[in-house]
Amino acid sequence: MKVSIAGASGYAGGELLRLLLGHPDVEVQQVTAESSAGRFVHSVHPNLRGATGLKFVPMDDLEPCDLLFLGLPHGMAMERIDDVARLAPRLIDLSADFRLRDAAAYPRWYEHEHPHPEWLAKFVYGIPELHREEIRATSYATGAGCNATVTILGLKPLFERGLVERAVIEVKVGSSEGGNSPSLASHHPERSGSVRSFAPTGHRHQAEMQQELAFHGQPEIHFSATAIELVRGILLTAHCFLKERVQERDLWGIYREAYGNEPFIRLVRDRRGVYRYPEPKILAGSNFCDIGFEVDPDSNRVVIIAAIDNLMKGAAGNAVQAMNVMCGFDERAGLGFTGLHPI
Amino acid sequence: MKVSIAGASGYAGGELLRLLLGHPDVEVQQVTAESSAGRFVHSVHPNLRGATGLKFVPMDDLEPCDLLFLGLPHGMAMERIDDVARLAPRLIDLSADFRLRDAAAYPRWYEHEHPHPEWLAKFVYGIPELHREEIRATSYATGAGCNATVTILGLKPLFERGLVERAVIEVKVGSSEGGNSPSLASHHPERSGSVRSFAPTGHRHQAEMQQELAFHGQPEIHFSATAIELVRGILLTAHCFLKERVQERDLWGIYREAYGNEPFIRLVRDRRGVYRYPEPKILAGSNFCDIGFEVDPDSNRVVIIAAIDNLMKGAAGNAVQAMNVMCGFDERAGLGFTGLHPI
Amino acid sequence: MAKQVECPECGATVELDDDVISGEIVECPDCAVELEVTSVDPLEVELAPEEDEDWGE
Repeated sequence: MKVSIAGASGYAGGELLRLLLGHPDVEVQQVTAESSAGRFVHSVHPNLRGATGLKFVPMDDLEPCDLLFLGLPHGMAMERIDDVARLAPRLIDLSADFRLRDAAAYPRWYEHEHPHPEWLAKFVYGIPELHREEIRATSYATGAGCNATVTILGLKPLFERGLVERAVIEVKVGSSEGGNSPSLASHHPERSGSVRSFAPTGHRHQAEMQQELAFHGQPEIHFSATAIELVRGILLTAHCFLKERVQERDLWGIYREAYGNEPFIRLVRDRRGVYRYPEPKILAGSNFCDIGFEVDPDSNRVVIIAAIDNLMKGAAGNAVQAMNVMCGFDERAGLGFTGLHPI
Repeated sequence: MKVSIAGASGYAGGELLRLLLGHPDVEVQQVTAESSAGRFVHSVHPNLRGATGLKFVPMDDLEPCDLLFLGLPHGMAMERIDDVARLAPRLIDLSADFRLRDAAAYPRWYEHEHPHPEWLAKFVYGIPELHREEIRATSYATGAGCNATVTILGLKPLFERGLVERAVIEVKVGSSEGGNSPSLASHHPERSGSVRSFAPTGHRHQAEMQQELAFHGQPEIHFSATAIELVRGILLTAHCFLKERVQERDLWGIYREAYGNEPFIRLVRDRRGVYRYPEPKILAGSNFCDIGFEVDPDSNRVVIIAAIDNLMKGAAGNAVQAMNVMCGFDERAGLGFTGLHPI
Repeated sequence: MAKQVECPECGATVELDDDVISGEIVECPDCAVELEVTSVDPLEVELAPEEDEDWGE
């Protein structure tokens, strides 16, 4: 199967290219980037030196292919969806342009109207653990926000069973979430070793969380994000206040039932050893979402802890997983890397 | 004034020695350490090379002095308080041995009975911003837990005014909190770059928070701690659900009124620039506690953000500040360092 | 006495030069918001339009 990537010079685009080059069932036809058009891909993605002779081409040189990944800056796919859709029968979009079912949410969270709301219904929210059957049946899937992915996966089993009164959620995130365009804030002497409360309230990924956790009406979730000394990785710490107290055994049962057969979700709650709860650093480059939990003996609080690599399960890895489901490949194809330790 | 430190080979003890060597009103007489007895202090505290010729002496060689700092392992000061108290008219203890007013709390949080509960009432909880007058009047002050310090200082103005229904609190902490004894968990290849949920619930510092924030009955606080890639520093992110909604101007008023004249508390809530909220890394070595806040427009949540250096305002710096108050020195004496940037 | 006005954002007292003119932009010492002097007599300020810096992740 021939695939191309529109917008492959970003971190997520580069990660996607790395995965696709190693995927048994696909061949990468073209990768586009405007500013680096004509250059070898390894000029931007040094880890791919020798892996391919591909060069970036401008968007306008894109030829038809079997499946087109969209890694364009926010707002661009929205604008050009009709011409882009003529290039391939199947599209997987990594941007936020088609994530929200409700067009009215875009002005609120992304500050502009959605130019093609009719397309919103065609795109399936492309996290297989949430919508596997719908992805199998669709030709259009959208990736999710990385913070939203780890939050939704971590909390879905509890919200689905209507157990949660409210959740107070914090994610600790790495610098690669901000993309590869530099600013004073991302300048190494300022960013190194910082613990930066960049979104104490009101992060735009909340819109997806509200959408995907609304099993029993609007979920009451309070969200915060703090950037720490990390390049890849997100750690979710979600304080869930349950309607009734549970024991840890109950949580094991709930999460096994929800995710026991999932290829990319691991339950991590060890009583001994150094890695007792999910740890993002050992997931770097892998497609895993590790989930753990602890019951607060003194209250109705349960702390859900989850970790992903924001560029993998939070972006490129999930896109490949969605492709595998959509095209009938083995869901694990191209996603076998288990992460490194020590790292 | 002659001071000595019993237990000066730990990180907090070393930091205390650094401050006392630079303090205009005191002279360091002796510093004790059992394992390093007879060695120069800079063998353990390399930053003090050339600052002093002092060598560690065993505890038994301690001679009387005007004020004795106790930096002993938990449980030791408790045991030997009567002999230790004969060495100096004034004591400042950095350990947890005399922090809790209620002796019954010790079995619960520190797993053993308190051998000398009668001393608990003599020790004042030695954070000047909380108990300045009592410290001025006492001869015995105890330092606070570092996580408790940043939490209590960050939240006191709200709890004092009875504004808070409940608070969900997380601290991101550095590795120096764990002290200088190595383990597999603190072994660099395992600890570097980790985001470790080492205490999702039930951290022992909660006992002090309950004690010091109980202005209107038992405060409802839920606490979690996550260790991140950092050596010194704590960032508090406290989600406070208020009984009634407030505006940011109100918070400014409340915190100015509470801390406007404090020499070591700075309010940090900038609308522009890179450092808009408290940032622990720029506080390393300084005695500041920076506090900021953000009002969640969508709920009754207010996020309080605060930062300290766990070895300074969270331990040694606060001990020197308490000494200054207790002995009538300028409260800022020996604590003028403003921290570094960039770092 | 230097001219003073209250910051509309955080309530801090903002000191202004004696020769401050209408339209001048001053920064609040406490919350760093930019204030535009909209009138000199009586002295009034308003929040200046905030341009959105690229800041967080």
